[in-house]
Parts: sequence; C-alpha cells; structure tokens
Amino acid sequence: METGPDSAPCLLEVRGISKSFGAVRALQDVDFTLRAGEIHALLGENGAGKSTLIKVVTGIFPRDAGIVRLGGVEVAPRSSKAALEAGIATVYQEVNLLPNLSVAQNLFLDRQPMRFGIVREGEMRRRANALLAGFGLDIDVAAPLGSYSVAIQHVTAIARAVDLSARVLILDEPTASLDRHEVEILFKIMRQLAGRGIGIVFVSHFLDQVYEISDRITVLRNGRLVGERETASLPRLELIRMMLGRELAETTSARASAGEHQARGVCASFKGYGKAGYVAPFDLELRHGEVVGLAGLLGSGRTETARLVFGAERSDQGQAKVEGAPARLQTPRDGVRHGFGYCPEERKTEGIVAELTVRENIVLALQAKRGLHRPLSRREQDEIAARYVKMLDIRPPDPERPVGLLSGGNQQKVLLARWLATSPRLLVLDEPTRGIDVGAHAEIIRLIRELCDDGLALLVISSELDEIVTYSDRVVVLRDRAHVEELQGEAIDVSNILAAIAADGSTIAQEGRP
Amino acid sequence: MKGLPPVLITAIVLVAGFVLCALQFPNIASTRVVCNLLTDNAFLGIVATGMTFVIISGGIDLSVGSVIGFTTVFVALAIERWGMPPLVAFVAILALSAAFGAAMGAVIHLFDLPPFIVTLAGMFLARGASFLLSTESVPITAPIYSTVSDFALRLPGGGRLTAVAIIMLVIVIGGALLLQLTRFGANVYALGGSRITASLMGVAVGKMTIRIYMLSSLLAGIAGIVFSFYTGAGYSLSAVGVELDTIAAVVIGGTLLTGGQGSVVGTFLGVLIQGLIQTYINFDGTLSSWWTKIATGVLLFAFIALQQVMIAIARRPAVRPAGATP
Amino acid sequence: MTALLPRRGLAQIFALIVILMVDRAVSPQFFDLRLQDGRLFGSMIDVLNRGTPVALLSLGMVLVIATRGIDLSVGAVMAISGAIAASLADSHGLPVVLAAALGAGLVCGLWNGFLVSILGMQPIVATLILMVAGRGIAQLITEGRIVTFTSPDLVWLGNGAILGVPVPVAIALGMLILTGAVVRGSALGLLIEATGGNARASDLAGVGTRAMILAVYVWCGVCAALAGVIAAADIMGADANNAGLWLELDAILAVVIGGTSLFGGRFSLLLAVLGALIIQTMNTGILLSGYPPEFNLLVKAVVVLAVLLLQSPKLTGMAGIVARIRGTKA
Amino acid sequence: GQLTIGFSQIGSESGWRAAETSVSKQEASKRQVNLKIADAQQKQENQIKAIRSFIAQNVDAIFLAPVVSTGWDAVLKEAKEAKIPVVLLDRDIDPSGKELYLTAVTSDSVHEGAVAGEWLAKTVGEKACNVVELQGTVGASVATNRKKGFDSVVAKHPNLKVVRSQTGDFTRAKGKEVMESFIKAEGGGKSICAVYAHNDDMMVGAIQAMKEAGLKPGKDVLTVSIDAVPDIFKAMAAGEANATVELTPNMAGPALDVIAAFKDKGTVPPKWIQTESKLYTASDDPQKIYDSKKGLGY
Ligand SMILES: Nc1ncnc2c1ncn2[C@@H]1O[C@H](COP(=O)(O)OP(=O)(O)OP(=O)(O)O)[C@@H](O)[C@H]1O
Ligand SMILES: Nc1ncnc2c1ncn2[C@@H]1O[C@H](COP(=O)(O)OP(=O)(O)OP(=O)(O)O)[C@@H](O)[C@H]1O
Ligand SMILES: [Mg+2]
Ligand SMILES: [Mg+2]
Repeated sequence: METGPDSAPCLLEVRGISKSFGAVRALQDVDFTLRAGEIHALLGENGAGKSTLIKVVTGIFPRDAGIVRLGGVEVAPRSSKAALEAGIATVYQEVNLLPNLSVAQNLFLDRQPMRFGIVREGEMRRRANALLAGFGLDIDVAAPLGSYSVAIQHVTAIARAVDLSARVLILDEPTASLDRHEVEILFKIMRQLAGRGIGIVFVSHFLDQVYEISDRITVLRNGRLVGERETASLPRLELIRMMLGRELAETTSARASAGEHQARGVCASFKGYGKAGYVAPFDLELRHGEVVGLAGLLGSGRTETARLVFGAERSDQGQAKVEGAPARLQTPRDGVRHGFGYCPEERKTEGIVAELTVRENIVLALQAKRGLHRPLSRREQDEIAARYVKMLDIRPPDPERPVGLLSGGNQQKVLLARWLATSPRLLVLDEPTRGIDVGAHAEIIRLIRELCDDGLALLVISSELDEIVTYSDRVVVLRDRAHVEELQGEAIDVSNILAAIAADGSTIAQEGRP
Repeated sequence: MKGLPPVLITAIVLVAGFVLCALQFPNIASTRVVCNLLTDNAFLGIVATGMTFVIISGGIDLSVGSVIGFTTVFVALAIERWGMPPLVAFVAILALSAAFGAAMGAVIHLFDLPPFIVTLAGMFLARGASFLLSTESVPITAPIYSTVSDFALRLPGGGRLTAVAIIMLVIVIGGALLLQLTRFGANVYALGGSRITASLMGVAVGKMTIRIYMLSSLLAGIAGIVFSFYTGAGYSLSAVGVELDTIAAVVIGGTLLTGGQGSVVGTFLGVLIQGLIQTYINFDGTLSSWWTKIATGVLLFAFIALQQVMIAIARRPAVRPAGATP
Repeated sequence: MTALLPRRGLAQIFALIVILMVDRAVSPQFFDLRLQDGRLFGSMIDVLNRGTPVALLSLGMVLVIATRGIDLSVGAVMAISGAIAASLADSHGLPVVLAAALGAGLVCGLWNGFLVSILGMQPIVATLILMVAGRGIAQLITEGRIVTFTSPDLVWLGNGAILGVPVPVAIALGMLILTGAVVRGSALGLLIEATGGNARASDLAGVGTRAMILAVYVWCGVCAALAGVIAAADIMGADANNAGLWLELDAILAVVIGGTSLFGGRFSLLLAVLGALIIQTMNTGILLSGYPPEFNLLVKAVVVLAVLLLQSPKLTGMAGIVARIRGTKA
Repeated sequence: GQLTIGFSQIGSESGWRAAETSVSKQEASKRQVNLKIADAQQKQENQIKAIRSFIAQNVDAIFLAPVVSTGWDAVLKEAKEAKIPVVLLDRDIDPSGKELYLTAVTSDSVHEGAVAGEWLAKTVGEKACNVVELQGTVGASVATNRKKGFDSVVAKHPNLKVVRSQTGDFTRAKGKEVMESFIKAEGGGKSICAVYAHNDDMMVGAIQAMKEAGLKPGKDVLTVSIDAVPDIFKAMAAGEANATVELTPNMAGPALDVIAAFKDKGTVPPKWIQTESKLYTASDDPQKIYDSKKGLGY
C-alpha cells in the first residue's frame, strides 16, 4: 500500500480520470489522493470540474478513462447505491433530498430499521431525532422535509451522509446555505469523523473555511489538475493564483455617504408592510444607488421580506410606493412591471429553467416584461446573451447550452444576468454569491457597486456578514420574522450585526425554527 | 396543526354525497346498496390499488384495462378449452401478467421512455393478444365459479358481502399496509419525489420501477380473475376504458398525478365516489344516454371542486407561524 | 429562427420513411397518384387526408403538453363542434357555422383552462370531466342521431380540393403555419417552454404562467373544434357517438412520437404533426395490408414501441457503447 | 297500479341504438308504463350495476339489452331471487342462463348475415364476384355473427369470394376510411363486385368513398348491409345502395306486451320471440320507407 508523506494510509486514489460531455472536456487526466483521517479540500473556479469529479468517483457518470482505488482495491461503482455499499457517502451539490418524504424517511431511506418486513416508524424517528440533535436541530422529523427551509434540508442531507459514511465522506459545497453556527457544528463533526480515520473530501468556495478545516488542498482548473498542497504551507494568494491562473483584482469598498443617497431619492418604500403568519409588518426604504443588506439567522425572515418586496408573495397589510406613487405588488408580474428584479435563493426550483438554454434563460424576464407581442429577435437575444456571458464570465461561454448542464456557480451567474438584462430599478438578491468562486465573487461585488453607481437600488440577503459589510450602505437585521434593527454608515460592522441578531439574549444555539 | 388530512376530507365528501343521495332515494341507504357498491367496484378497487403505487411513483399504467380483458379471455379458454384446472389457470395468468408488467417497467427504465406511451403500447398489445385468443365471449362453467359467485356473507337489510368484495377489501388493506409500512412503500414515494434524487440516495430505481409495474399488472391480473368471477365469462372487449376510470379514482382519492403523494385508502374512497355517482344515476333512471354522461361529468366536477375547496380551507395558514417549534 | 427541422427530427423522419417503405411493400400501388375529378387520388393522399384530424389535435395538444398539461377532452370537443356544425349547416351560411363550431371549441378550452390554471386541478382529471360530459353534450345536440346535412360549402371543407390538394390537408397545413407563426413569431413559444420547464421559476421571472396555461387550453379547444368540423364535413354528418372517439390518445401519441416530453418544456409543432402522419401512415398500411383486423392492435403496439425506441437517448447511447467496445476490440 | 320497468340499455353507440331507446320510450308511454332507462355506456359492468340497482329499487320487471352474451348468470340469479322477471331485448344470452329470464325478444344476427348473403348470391347469379366486407367492432358478438351468417352463404357459392375484410367499427367515418383503402388495394376498385357491411352506417361511409373514387355504388358495385336505418333508404332512393336487412328498433313493444300478460294473467311466453329480419331492396319504394322511419329517432 502506498503511504503519503505524512504516512497516513492512502484511502481513495484517483488516477488519470477523464470525462467529456460531448465537446466539453470536464475532466482531463485528473489525479486525486485522499488519505485516511484527512480533510481534503477540492477547490477550483466554477465549472472547474469538482462536482464532475465527485460524480465520476461515485459512479453517477461513467468515466471515459482512469481508475479509482479504494483502500488499494480498484473499484468501479455503477451507481451511488454501489458507492454507498463500498463505503463512500456523498452530499451532492445540486440534488438534495426528497421534499415529499418526512425528514426521518429522508435520513433512513433504504436503510430503515425493520422488524418482520415492516418499518419501525417509532424507532426510526427516535434515531432521526438523535442524529439531528448532533447537529443542533430539534425539529418534527415526521413532517415532510419540503416544509423546512433550505438550510434545514441541507443539514439533513449532511446528517444522512455523515451517518452513512463508512470510509469516505464527500461534501460538495455543504456550507453554501449554512450560517456560521451550523458551519461550526459541521466542522466539529468533520473533525470527529476524521479522527476516526474517515477520509473527507470538502468542496467550498469559502477560503476561510478551507483554511480552518482542511489538511490538504487539491486544485482543479478547466478540468485539469493544477496541484496538491498541504494547507498549512500554501499562502492564500498562491492558492487563488492556482485556482484562477491569474492574480485577483483588488476590490475596493468605497461606501457612499448617506447624504448622497438622500439626494438621489427614494426608489421604493414600504410602510407597515407585512403578511400575517409570514413576516411581521415592517418599514423599509430603498433609495437609488444604495445597497441595503438583510442580515439574520436562518429562518429569521429574510427571504420572506425579499419575496414580499418583490411581489412573489401577497402582502395583507401596509402600503408600498414606487418612485413615490402607491403601487400594487401582489404578483411577480407586478414586481417586474415596476422594474423590480428578484434572484431567489432556491436556484434549482425557483430560478433556472434547466431545459432551456443559457440565452433563453437570460432573456426570459426581459421578454416577460416586454410582453408577448414584442418578441426579442434572435439577433437581439444573441447579443444580450453574449454580453452577459462575457460580463459575468459564464463558462463554458456557449449561450446555446442548456442551463441545467452548467455548473452550480455558473447557473447563479445566469440568473443574475436574467435580471440585469431587464435594467431594473430595484434588484432583490437572495444569497447572490452562494456557490460562486472567489474570482466571480469579487466580480459580483464589483458589479453590485457599479450598478449602484448607475442608480440601481439593491436589497441583498447574505449569510456572509463580511460580504454584507463590504457592500451595504445600510443593514437591516431580522430576528424571528421581524425587522429588529437598522444599522447605518460607520455602525455597519460584523460585531454590531452579531450583537443585533443576538440582542434578545437567546443563544444562537437554539434558533427558533419552524 | 396541519388541518384535516386530504384523505379525511375525501371521506367527508363521500359521506356527504352519500347522505344527499340517500335523502333523495331512501333505498340507497341500505346494506344492499352499500354491498353492491363494493361488489360492483371490486375489480376497479383492485386495479386502482396497483395504479396508486404506479402514480405515486410518478408513472402511469394505461394497460390495466387490457390486461383485465386478456386475463378473462385467457382464464376462460384455459379452463373451458384447454382443460386446465382453474387454480392452475389463475397461477399461470398471474405469472403472465406479472411478467408483462415487469417487461413494461424494464422498458421504461432501460430505455428511459415515458410510461404513458410504453403502457399505451402495452394496452394495444394486451388487447390485441386477447383478440387473437378469441373474439367471441366464452362462458366459464367450472364449478368453482358458481361456488365463488354464490358465496356471500348475508347482512341484515338484504346486503350480500360477496367473495369478490372481500377479495377487494383484503387487497386494498394489504396495499395500504405495503405502501405505508414497508421499505418498498417508502421507495415508491421516493421515486415519485424525484427519480434522480432517489437514485442518488441509493434507491435501486430500476428494480423499483420493474417491481411497481409488475405489481400493477399483477393486480390487474387479479382484477381480471375477479372480473371473470363477476361475469362468469371471458371476453376480449371487457374492461375497455377501465384505465381512465382507474386513474380518475386514484386522482379523486387525492393522489398527485405528478407523483410523490397519495394513499391507497384515498384511492378506495375515490372508487366509492365514482360508484356512488353511478348508483345515483341508475337510481334516477330518467336520464338518456347523453344526460347520463353530462350528469357524470357534473357530479365528478362537483366532488372534485368540493374536495379542493375543503383542502384549500384546511391549508389556509400556509406558512407555520414563527416560533411554533414543536 | 431555429432551423425548420431540428436535428432531433431525424429519428421521426427515419421512422416515417421506414413505415412508408413497409406500406409500399404491402401495397405496390402505395405511391401511385392520379387526378380524379380535380383532386389528387391515391393512398398517399388518403394518409394526409385521414391524418388531418389527429394532426390538428396534435397542434393544440403539443402546446398543452409543453406546459406540462394534458387534454383528454379533445375527442369530445370534436364531437361537440361537429354536432353544432351539422345542425346549423343547412340553415346558416358557412361563416356562421364555423364561428359557432369554433366558438364552442373556444369555450370548451376556456373551461379546461379555467379548471387547470385558476382552480389548480390536475389537468388529467380536469379534462376528464369534459371528456365525459362533452360527448354527452354533443349527443344532446344531435339527440343521439347522426345528423346529416347537404350544405355544399361545409361538404367542400371535407371533400373539396384546392389545386388538387384536399381541403382538409390544406387547412391542416394552414393551421400548422398559423400556429407556428403565432407561437414562434411572438414570444409565446419561449414563454410556454419556460412555463412547462419550470412554472415556479417562470412565474418569478414575470411570465404570466396562468395566462399561458389558459391560452394553450383555449388553442387546443379551437384546434379540436376545427378537427371536429372537418370530420363532420368528411362524412356529411355529425356522429356524436363516435366522432373523435379515442382520438385523444392518438393525439398524445403523436405529440410524444414528435419528441415532446410529457413532462413539459421543449416542444416542436412540426414534429408533432409528423408524429400524426407516422400514426396515420401506419394505420393506412394496416388497412392496405389485408391482415385480419384482430392483428391491428398488435401491429400498432409493435410500431409504436419501435418508433419510441428509435428515439430513446439510452438506446443510441448503448449503440455508441457497443460500437466503442467493438472498436476497441478490433 | 302503474308498472315500473327498468331497462338496462347498452348505450347510444349508433343511430339504430338511439332509435331503439326512443321507440322503447314511445311504446312504454303508449302503455302507461314507467320505464327507467339506465345507459351503460357500452360496458357490461355498468349493465350489471344497473340491474343490481333495479333490484334494489324493487322494479316490476327488468329489460336487458345485453352488450355481450355471457356473464349474466350471477346477477340474473339475484333478479330471480327477488322474483323480478327479466326480458332480453335485441340479443340473446348464453344458453346456461335459459331459466333465468322470462323470454328474449331478439333477432337472429347470424340469420341477418345469411339473408344479406342470400340476396347477394341470388343477385349475382353464376357470375364470379369479389366481395369486400366491412366488419363491425372486433369482438362484438353482432359483428361475429353477421360475419358467420354471411360466410355460411359464401361457402355454398364458389363464385362469391370475400377478398378483403377489415373492421370499420360500425361507424361512418371508419367505414369510409376502410373503403378508401379497399379501393386502392383492389386496383382502384375495378375488381370489387360487391360490398357487404355489418351495418348501414359503415355502408353510408363506404358509398361516399366509392363516389369520391369515381365508382358508381349501386351500379358498378353492389351494396348490401344490415339495420335498415333511414339514411340507407335515402341512398337507395338515389340508386346508390341496393339492399339492407332490417333490424327492428321496436323490441320493447312485444316485451311490454309479454310483461303485461305475465303480470295480469300469469301467461308464460315462449322462450324466444324472434323479430323478422326483413330484406329491403330498391324495389320497395325506399323514399316512402325513409319518410316513415325518419321520425323514429335514428
Ligand atoms: N451533465 C452534464 N452534461 C454536460 N456538461 C456538464 C454536465 N455536468 C457538468 N457539465 C460541464 O462540466 C463542467 C464542470 O462542471 P462541474 O459541475 O464539475 O463544475 P464545478 O467545479 O463543480 O463548479 P461549481 O463550483 O460552479 O459547482 C462544466 O463546464 C459543466 O458545464
Ligand atoms: N414551516 C415552514 N413551512 C413552509 N415553508 C417554510 C417554512 N419555513 C420556511 N419556509 C419557507 O422556506 C424558505 C426559506 O425560509 P427561511 O425561514 O430559511 O428564510 P430566511 O430567513 O430567508 O433564511 P435564509 O435565507 O437564510 O435561508 C421560505 O421561502 C419560507 O417560506
Ligand atoms: Mg459544483
Ligand atoms: Mg432565505
């Protein structure tokens, strides 16, 4: 058996893997080595091939070339069931769990505790509760998974995989929709598992997290292996250079003074706006050229606020004004008609139309806004698509590719492009940088600033407080589905936000979740 | 917490409908009519149980009516012309229909074809095969047939709980337990949630697909045998169009055609609702052919609309209020 | 604009050619054409002529299916519009007759669309209601009789010819072009495909998904009504009991053979019509073959499966793999 | 008091069937009988359900127009137990059930086919004649029987030959479509000497197909069909059809008389009351028959 430099036994060995989708060469001759007991970060830009590598290893995609060895024995799982049986458990990036099944069934699907051929429902729930308790979750495990927020769904998926992992645990962007606290719990559990000799593959675009948790890093670029390093000996800038193949341009954050925005005037304002049982009534003013950040814990009502503002949900109280005139915002069409845009957080179910091409997805909102009888000509569509593919660096830069075949981060960029193409006056972004690589992340933040300078109003939700602090002119803090505080100017910093979130003294550890 | 579950609502709708019918025709409120309802819809209840599994798993099976037709012809010929003992004929046809279902499931899975069309081809195939066997109706004279069709538990009020009704009830209960309590049942729901996700979570999607269609065809085969008990004959045109009645019963019973949600009990209620509509029309007896159709449509609409309204009311608080942590 | 025949149409064209060849084999005169009383005459013309109702139905059905719906009521709508047309034909002029018949189809479509998009019923049950009741309505109009008429205008719709081409075929062609122009010439096509691909996402993008869904059912109703008028004109009478019976299945089959997924999204009008032609070519072939009718359904089953397998991505994938294995071994 | 009779009718699949229903209603109202009609939409299971609900309603008698000949034993036994007499209309049921019904008012559909065949044989004489046949719905007993009866005559006449036989589902549209393909398959119809259709509706469609193909039905091509619906007489009057065998829509009339006698005096009727299968040809003043039949609800 081969032994690594740190003499831990080599657990999972991937040699010379190649994989093409038609003309797209997603992986070319990639090697990857996972040692027992290590946490190995797999990094790269959006579309670098991380998810593809994982799917090839677990047998979802047949590979074109290469071999995979597990514990020195060559394996070729033909399905994820086979991979599971071989001891590889995975949380995939896109597909989570089954929303129509109960949380408990999701956790124990295909391995329920049985007696006389009958599922022991009570025992299963007990185990489910115990398992989730390890992640700090106390929820009704008999309720359908779909009735819980994305975050809870994601934790459930992770819990299932952790419980399943016999030798290898693969986590493809597990932290994208979690906030700090959940991430800490997850890391603790990962360390415990690693301590038991399980090898963990960790994919993330959060470099802080990578440095915090990983022992070793493998970087992919354009489907090729760039290199494998010890985390401790790899400076951050060097890592970014490995990922991007170039230096990262500095982002400067020049926050405009409050007075400047006052001068530009109010874009939209909401008074006593709310919906019973959804979000408590709130007042909110969005000015041209200003970024308002929404901060709060998971389930605090940020998404709900965003949906009300856009019109994706009907309000039942309060008043909305757009450019000073009273406005009806009860359907998404109302929102679009008033020049609003909304990038939802659930990219797959509410964002992309997977089957349609990048071009069609980009022009969709613009076309809907223009109406049926004013179709965009194919030339206009091509032009718009080409512009945004270039501007947002969507890869592969082929506007005729079905969006569903793009990597997660690139799908997110397409969504952003869809709304930018409508030249909105207000853009509501729910977790816009989720799953986006460092390079693009910087691009998007730069873009947000640029859009503001053009007079666009922005309402941005992000779980990354650093990020919110970077671009927000004002930050609204939510707790328990109510707006509790608004921070401005110099008051905006991470510790103030955290303080506001935790103000009522409730420990973050037991957030009120549905 | 969540309001009334849809199945209960369907049950309420059924009872309300029954009471209304009974007010107009008091004869309806008798054990006799209730037992007739069970007997007359026995074969429908059986196929609908199988169809429930298929639909919850996100598929559809259009071949069931033809499989029933084929079964009756096969059984009749086997017993009357080929001299098979009835039980052997039953075993043979059940094996045959299960294999037929498995084949459809395999085609659906292996070639990634839409179930609607594969089972439509199955429908043509089974019906065509029964024409080849015999275009004439074949009476069955085997003693077991009269024994079974004469058997009935007599209830006060003229009701006769017949053998076929009992078979149906047993299958409905068995189906409900299979769906709710076993790993197979959980996997059926999983497939309906999303085939891809289910497969990622380690469910053997191919095997499940084959088994689900096998189950459906097997139950269609049983329904065919029950149908042959019911009519005492085999006929290649029997049960034409039953697939649509079955699907309607399943959907009225609250199962989503897109898969992932539903129950066998709901389906059973759906079957009874359809039976009640027919009983009502038969009792009325003044309707011409066309008014029969129109009334069936209107009643169908009334039941579904009532059910939807009640479900909408029950779901009123769409989002659970904050802090309602269980 | 996208090319007229997308690449994915190859399987269908191939299937059509094979079935035509088989037809030629069972009936040597299959491709013969001659002029008879100013109209073309021959088996090929029969295929087109008889394929017209299903082709028209599939034009509406393909849009409904693209939004993830289904319309089981088209056969019943055919019966209704045929009944209306036949009862009015001898007392009113063609414009009135057509307006009444197509108007009925429009109302039927509105009803279906209302149930599906406003009340949120599942399309299959929503349209099942009209499938059952609609035939009753048609029979109510004709009182169960076959209502015959002699109005030469209406008869011309079924049996006339324009430059040798039977009028129904010309109408179907016109409807194909019209639907194509409306759907692809406006943004409708894109919005329908988006609605079918992901209704929630499209709704959030400002697509009025409800209006889209309503519109496709209405169009489907109108197409079915036109098919019903033509079917009635063809036999110079309205047979409410049998007109359009089971044609909904043929229409769905045509759409699926045309490569549109029952799960909505991408659709192709032209291929749906091609699907209808494939079905009719097969039917006519069966009739010409002289086999006993007991075999009809078996032949149909085999052909349908064969055509679908031909399109199966998995099968082509497998063929590729087999080829590669052979290649590496050689 | 007033009799209540339940009538389990098959459906309304053809004009003939509609006429039977409306004639039954007329006959019942003539005799002041309360006739409850349950339409089975062509399904045996619905007919069984209907009979059960008639029993549950305690009607005085049940009329049954069976969609198929087998499978009635159980439900008719129930009727017998409930002492409700059953009269079969228009079609007989399987022999095993003879004691289960009072009588059957039916025509003999094998005989109908034979009558059609005899006419054709007589008309063509010794000349060789290629016949094409439009069958009814595959599996329907009427279709099977009408074919059987016709074939039995053809077998006796070597000059007659059925060259093509396909189903037209008893409908005009399919009759036309099938005839179109027969014409193509038989070299433009030149070699077809006669058409035999299992019902008139298909023949009306076939006549249209022949005219469109430039053939002269009734002259170049002989036609014979069954049912005697009004439209075939119209064709006959126009010289486009030659013969039809009548299947009377008035089955309920005799049945009602039987029931009345049975209820009043206990008269037990013969087991089979056969209706006449009368042959009509162009020499029978088709226009007059057309006018007389027009109002019967065909
Ligand atoms: N099923 C597929 N069919 C065709 N192309 C695909 C498919 N899946 C992925 N690709 C392509 O393969 C390349 C690699 O994608 P992959 O999902 O592995 O990226 P990634 O590194 O995980 O990116 P991200 O960080 O955005 O998740 C991309 O160009 C993508 O478009
Ligand atoms: N109990 C529940 N029942 C139904 N839907 C729920 C429930 N809880 C949350 N949701 C839905 O889940 C989505 C996310 O809700 P969540 O409470 O996580 O919002 P949030 O505060 O924006 O959090 P984040 O954006 O950090 O995920 C929303 O669309 C919300 O309507
Ligand atoms: Mg990825
Ligand atoms: Mg959120």
